[in-house]
Amino acid sequence: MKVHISLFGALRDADPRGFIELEAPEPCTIGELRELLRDHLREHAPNISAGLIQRSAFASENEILHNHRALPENGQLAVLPPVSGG
Amino acid sequence: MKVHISLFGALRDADPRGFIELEAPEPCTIGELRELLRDHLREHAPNISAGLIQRSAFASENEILHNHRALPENGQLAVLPPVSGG
Amino acid sequence: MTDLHTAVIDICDGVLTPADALAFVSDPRFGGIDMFIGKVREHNLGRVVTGISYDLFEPLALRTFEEIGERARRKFGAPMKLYIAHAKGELRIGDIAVIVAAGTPHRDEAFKACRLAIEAVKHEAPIWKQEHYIDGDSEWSEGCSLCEEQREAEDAAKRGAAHGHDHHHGR
Amino acid sequence: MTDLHTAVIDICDGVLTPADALAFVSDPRFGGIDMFIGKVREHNLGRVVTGISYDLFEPLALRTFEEIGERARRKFGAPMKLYIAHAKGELRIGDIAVIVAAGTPHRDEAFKACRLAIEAVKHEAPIWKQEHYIDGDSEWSEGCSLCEEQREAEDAAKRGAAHGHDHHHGR
Repeated sequence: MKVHISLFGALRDADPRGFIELEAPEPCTIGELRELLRDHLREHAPNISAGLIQRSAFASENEILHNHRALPENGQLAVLPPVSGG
Repeated sequence: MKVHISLFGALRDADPRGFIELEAPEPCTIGELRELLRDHLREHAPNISAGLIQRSAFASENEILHNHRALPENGQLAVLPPVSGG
Repeated sequence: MTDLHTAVIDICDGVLTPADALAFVSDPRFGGIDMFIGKVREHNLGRVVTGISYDLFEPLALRTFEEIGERARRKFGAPMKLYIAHAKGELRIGDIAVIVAAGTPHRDEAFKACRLAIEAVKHEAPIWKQEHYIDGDSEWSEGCSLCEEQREAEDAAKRGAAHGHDHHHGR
Repeated sequence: MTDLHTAVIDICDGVLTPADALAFVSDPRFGGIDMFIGKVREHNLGRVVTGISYDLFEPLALRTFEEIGERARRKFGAPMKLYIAHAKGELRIGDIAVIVAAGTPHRDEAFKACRLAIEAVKHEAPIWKQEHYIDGDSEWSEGCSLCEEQREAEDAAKRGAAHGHDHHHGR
């Protein structure tokens, strides 16, 4: 399935469009998608450290999705680097 | 010496003028003045409880004056019942 | 100390204004501001309150506010602006009785300084409140003794028990 | 929950307004209001800051604010109104980045709810800040990982040591 991953914070540097699209197998867990994203960025945005992906969370508009979770059916995700609000 | 004691809070009921004047010996400590005030109120304002005088502090405009302190030279004092600000 | 503003405001002359407090404690060095506002509320100890009269011994109250400000500054060390203002006179439900605001570089000191200041104002400043009830009755609130000897005796009696009054009559 | 107001305000559309927060959390039942205001300050970690850009994942940020509000209400039990608003976009020195305000019957719950909420906003909400420095450089702040597995690993590594970051980059 095609997955649309919105970028925020320091990860916006990974793609000037503000999102990344990946092709994911079905089924696919968040943990597996994390590996796919890391591989994609290693190739297309080498300035982004693998450690930053490791420390980032995936989320839908409603909740954080942890590594064991399946991808949402609509394929819409956000990847959230460590937060620093306030 | 003549001592002018300003009244606050619940102790305002002790005298509608808002103050009491007493004649104090010289020298006189705050502790001694407390006894004089208690005797005065027992006679002139029996609605004021002795316990309230016991729990009240004496003060100048600058500081609380504890029982061992001497009366201020100008004879101006305030008697402060337990506080409840804010 | 120009970083400290203290005031007693007679309700006949004006109201306490949160915007003034925030303006005073704002500073380009400061990222955190905490402000406490105490208002007259309509119930206390199960009785319907219609208003509160505040009585203050003003000169000593202002000195006490200044001493509290210096204490907060000593305790937290950080650069700090502090605003302490208390109302005087006849207040109605919803009126502001007290404002304490603290501005500091980081939020932790702002919260702590603000809390320290309001606790000290309530327990140490020569301020008295008389609650007026819907049945026409009125009562001076029970409070904290400022008499050192008495306070020590009461503290000793209470040792081990909670310091009960401040959750009962308090705002 | 009508006693909770949450907002993300794009700085292009308007500013965060403390008076709105105070109005929202005021209530005749409440004697205590605590409000925290986070502002952009001109120094961080020894560098001169000229402004901060805030990036938010809005739908999840608002959900997080709501969850925080419900948590505060559960934790303190008392009647409570809570206001949580965060700015988005390019802020300058002195601009307000965040406002949290809590109104409750007594002051203790107001302080605690306000503190709980700002800590949770800073550590849990999907918000990122990029500091701009006077030398033209800019940097995304180090922050808290929202990744559970990563967070547990980091917490384990830090066990016994202070949770260092929040006094360094924090407001």
